[in-house]
Amino acid sequence: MFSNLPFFPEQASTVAQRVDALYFFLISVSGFFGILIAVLLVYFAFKYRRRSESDRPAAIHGSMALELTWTLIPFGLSMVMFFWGASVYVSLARPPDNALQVFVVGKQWMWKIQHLEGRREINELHVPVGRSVKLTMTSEDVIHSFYVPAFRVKADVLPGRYTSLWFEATKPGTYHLFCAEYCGTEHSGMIGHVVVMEPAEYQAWLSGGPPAASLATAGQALFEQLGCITCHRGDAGARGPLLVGLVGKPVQLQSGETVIADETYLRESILNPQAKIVAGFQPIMPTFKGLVSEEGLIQLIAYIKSLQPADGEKAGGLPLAEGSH
Amino acid sequence: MSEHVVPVRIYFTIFTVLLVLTAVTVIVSGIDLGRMNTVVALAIAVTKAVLVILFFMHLRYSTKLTWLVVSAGFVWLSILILFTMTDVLTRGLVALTQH
Amino acid sequence: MSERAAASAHQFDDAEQQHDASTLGMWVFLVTEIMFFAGMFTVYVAYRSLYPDGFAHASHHLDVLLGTINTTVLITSSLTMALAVHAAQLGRRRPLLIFLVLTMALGSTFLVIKGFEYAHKFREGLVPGPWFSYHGADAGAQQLFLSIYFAMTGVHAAHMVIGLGVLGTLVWQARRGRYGKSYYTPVELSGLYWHFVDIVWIFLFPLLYLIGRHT
Amino acid sequence: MESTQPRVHYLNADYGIRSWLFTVDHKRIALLYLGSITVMFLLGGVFAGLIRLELLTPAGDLVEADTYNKLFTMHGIVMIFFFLIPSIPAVLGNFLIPMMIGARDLAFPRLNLLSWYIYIIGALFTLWAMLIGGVDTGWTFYTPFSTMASNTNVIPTALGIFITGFSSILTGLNFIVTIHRMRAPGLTWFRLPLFVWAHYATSLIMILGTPVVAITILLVGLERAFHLGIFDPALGGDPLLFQHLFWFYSHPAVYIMILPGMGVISEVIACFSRKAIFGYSFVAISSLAIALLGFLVWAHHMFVTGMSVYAAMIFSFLSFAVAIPSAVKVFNWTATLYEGSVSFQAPMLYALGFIGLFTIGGLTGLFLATLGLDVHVTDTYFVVAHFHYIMVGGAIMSYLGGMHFWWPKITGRMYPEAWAKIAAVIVFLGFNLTFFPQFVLGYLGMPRRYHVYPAEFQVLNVMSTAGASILGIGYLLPLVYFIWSLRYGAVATANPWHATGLEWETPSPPPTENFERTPIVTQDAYAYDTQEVQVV
Repeated sequence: MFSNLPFFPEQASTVAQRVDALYFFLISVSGFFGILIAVLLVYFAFKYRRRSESDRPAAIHGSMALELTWTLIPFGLSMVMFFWGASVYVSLARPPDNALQVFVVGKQWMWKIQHLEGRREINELHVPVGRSVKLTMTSEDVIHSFYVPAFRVKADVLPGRYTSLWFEATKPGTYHLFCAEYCGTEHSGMIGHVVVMEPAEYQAWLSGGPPAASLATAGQALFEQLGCITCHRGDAGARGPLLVGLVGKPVQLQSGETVIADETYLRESILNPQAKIVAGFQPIMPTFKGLVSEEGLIQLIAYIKSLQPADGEKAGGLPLAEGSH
Repeated sequence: MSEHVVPVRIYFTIFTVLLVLTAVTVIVSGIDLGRMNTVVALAIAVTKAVLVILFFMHLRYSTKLTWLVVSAGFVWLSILILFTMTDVLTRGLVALTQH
Repeated sequence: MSERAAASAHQFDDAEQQHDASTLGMWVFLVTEIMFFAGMFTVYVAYRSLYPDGFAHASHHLDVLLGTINTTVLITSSLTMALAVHAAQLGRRRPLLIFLVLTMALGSTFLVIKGFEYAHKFREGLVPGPWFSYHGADAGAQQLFLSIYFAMTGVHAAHMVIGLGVLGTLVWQARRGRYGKSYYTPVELSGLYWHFVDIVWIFLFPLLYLIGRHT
Repeated sequence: MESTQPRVHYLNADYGIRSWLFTVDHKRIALLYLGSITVMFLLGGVFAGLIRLELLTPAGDLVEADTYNKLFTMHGIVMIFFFLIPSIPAVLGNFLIPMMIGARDLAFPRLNLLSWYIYIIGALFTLWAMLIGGVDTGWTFYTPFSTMASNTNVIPTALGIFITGFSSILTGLNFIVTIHRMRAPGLTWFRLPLFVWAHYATSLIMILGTPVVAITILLVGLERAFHLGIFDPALGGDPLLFQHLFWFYSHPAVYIMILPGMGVISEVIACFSRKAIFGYSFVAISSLAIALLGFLVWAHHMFVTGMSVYAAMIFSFLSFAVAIPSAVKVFNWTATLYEGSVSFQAPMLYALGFIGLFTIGGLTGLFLATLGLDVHVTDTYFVVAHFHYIMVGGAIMSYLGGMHFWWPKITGRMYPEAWAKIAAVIVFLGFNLTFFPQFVLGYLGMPRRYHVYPAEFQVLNVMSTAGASILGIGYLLPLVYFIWSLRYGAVATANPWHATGLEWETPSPPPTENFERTPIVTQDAYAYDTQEVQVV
């Protein structure tokens, strides 16, 4: 009936239902207080309307009991909102371990997307239904924001850093993808679609398109082409740390600190190698800033992630301590 | 005007202390104390600043309201720095709790 | 208005109310100055925590000797400023003039030395921007450090220049006999401003020159 | 006024343009501000009108994308920095604070005049930037867009805002010193009108927050002009750091806009219900609480920026805390009506409208403070609707209410009551039609700052544009009849509303020195119950 006048966005991800429940709770609470205030205002205003110019009603200076009531009850309700909202936020910040990885690079004014298997697309993102998908995103220029209203997810995409976002689509279909952070002239043209497909269809789609090397393969080619291999060899005399099995492990630094080797760490180590020197190595690695594109970086990282130790082979990084899982 | 006149002797004493503290902070900065270098340098700077405020700027002899105004300045300075640092220092921590 | 030296302006009841109001106004102004510098201190703290090594290396580009001399110069100028206020409180015109001029001389010395430091950075190509000549691996962090160095010391120097202008006006007015035992509020308030600028430097010196020097 | 000789007051004490441009009378300076911010309001309104017209259709067919981006940027800059922030403080606050506390002027009259000149210089810089091509960064100047990508006039605009900031700082400083040092004998802190309390809290934010945005904007300018790379991500600079510094001021700036409005509403509600404000001390202290807590919540503008999850939780928690003092005010105003003697003159209509709209604005703020929900609605029209409910529904409603309330005092003339009531109703209806649909649009997912948008959002946008045209008429009406009343309005008595407060004890318009002799205060504010009844 109101096809042109929607009141409510489609719910197409697991988190959408949780966000909407929270939304309805806030609408109920606000509706209650908003209507309460409006009714009281109108009722008082008419009941106590001025009958004579000489009216001088007795002063009521206040009531501690009332002040406490309307301080504590709203505070209590707002704490419910806080904890509920925070719990949704925390789950948005923690992608499931088995999430499908997709890489996104934003630039003025398009979204460039790379799948691990090598398929690339622009302003479109194809994902399977019922499987959690984690996007690792960065920008080539200014700040953008990846926003899919039907999934109720949004995350800014920053230059010089990786941010991430995850969702699990629940309904096949095509949904709006918006850039939500103002990014210049064609900001409102930096839009596209997220296409949610049945798993089988998705597999067919993945293998379709022009033949392309997987991200890791492309990364390996870069790894050799840039000469990374000469130092990161993995034998005893290597000048650079071993990269096999490194990702996700803690790394002991020269400064005594320990960091987790995540995507951001790998990115920084390629572009700004002196920032974090691994214990036991010399700060001799040159910077690759300007030599690798954002997409190239993603390929390198995908390659490094793909390096898993075979049985018995030694791995980079520190062994994960028991209980840190 | 009923302003407090501070004896000149006090000004010279404070001046001498300030110079000594400057010398100390320069000398200490050449010695490796690890993280303590920053702490010492800041502690000396704060001491010097407090001396200037209390004596050169006569805060010691001023009204409570002036004290309140000065402390508001430093409280808001720390609000800006500390609350910004809650973000800067903990940004990567989600990764740690992921496993 | 306040041209009538000791008399109070029309909106005040008496000279004491006027003096109290002016003093409070100056302190409130200094609080806004703290917040003005606060933004840059925040930037400094954030980047120092993100790039401790790059910052430590970059601080070696600064000349600790010149920094120390400048600190001493500025502290001495604070002393002479305090003595100027003291002379004004006692209504001694000649010492007031001498100490004001001394303060100005010391302030100018500070700026001249700072100028030499800046010139040196320009010659070495250590000014952030396309001409930045240091290309080591932590060039980014070092450039951030030097950006902050120029922003902070530049804004500080601008405050010094304003302070010199204020002191110049004081000297001119003092020569005309504007200040006496019963009216010296401008001298006192300018003193507060001058000491404030000194305090900013007291923090800038260790933060920029000293921390990380031992590495 | 039996004598044939017209009474001498601040408006006719002196004539000629010089008597205005060199005045140190707080009342005349207030009128200088009134003139300048009205011009800026009309300018900002024209930009708003063009934005709404463009959004009538989903295609970008009225103006180019670049023009549209400049329009919303300049609408924001003009309305926030050059209208809303000075509006109530610089006009009504300037005019009324000395009178409400029984003083002859502000503590620093020449500084007050200087503030106006600084404002004008800043405004001229910004207008110049607009004339030579405008600026397209959004009023938020987010880096690295503003420092590296935008090729519009960022530097002159930034300079204009930097300069105007000092006008705000000096006004705040002047108010603080005045309220501390110039109160009439017997006027203790807890006898002050709530308008003065609200302005005291506002001034605290002005002096503590404004310098931070000044230096931040300056750093952006330096980065563009000299390639100083403080926020440059290529050097490892952190774009979020800019956002922290920016919102440290710009969130509290919302309270600079709304707190003075709350002060106005307290005066109006008390007067037109002839009651002391219920819970006076709670309303007074809540202003200070808002000023303090308002500084601890800024990063709720940044929940999706990739900031730390832990910091986000701290800021979310504190954002809920700052909602409480606002709620306390609303409840106390409502309770003030209870057993009062309520009349519905135009200022009261604005005040009642304010409470309604501010309540909606405040409650929808909770949606944005709620972490999981903010992720969906931030940077959409939901936010646009929310802050217009606070800034237009709150700040401008109270500004208009206050202008009507004190118009007789300022000009010595009454405005036409019937027209004023009509205008108040039109503004209320037009406002709701403009901005309520935007909440729905936002939850549907329409991002803000979109020049072109998907067709399914059109109906709601048409409603919004229709509302905006009604709202525009509502705003033009007062402009017309206020000017009309200067000549044809009924002559106002000293106290046409039978209000309490020192400003009503002196003739309308007041003499230059405000009072013939310094008043001595012996009772609390809003002593309507013991007021001498003088039925005319």
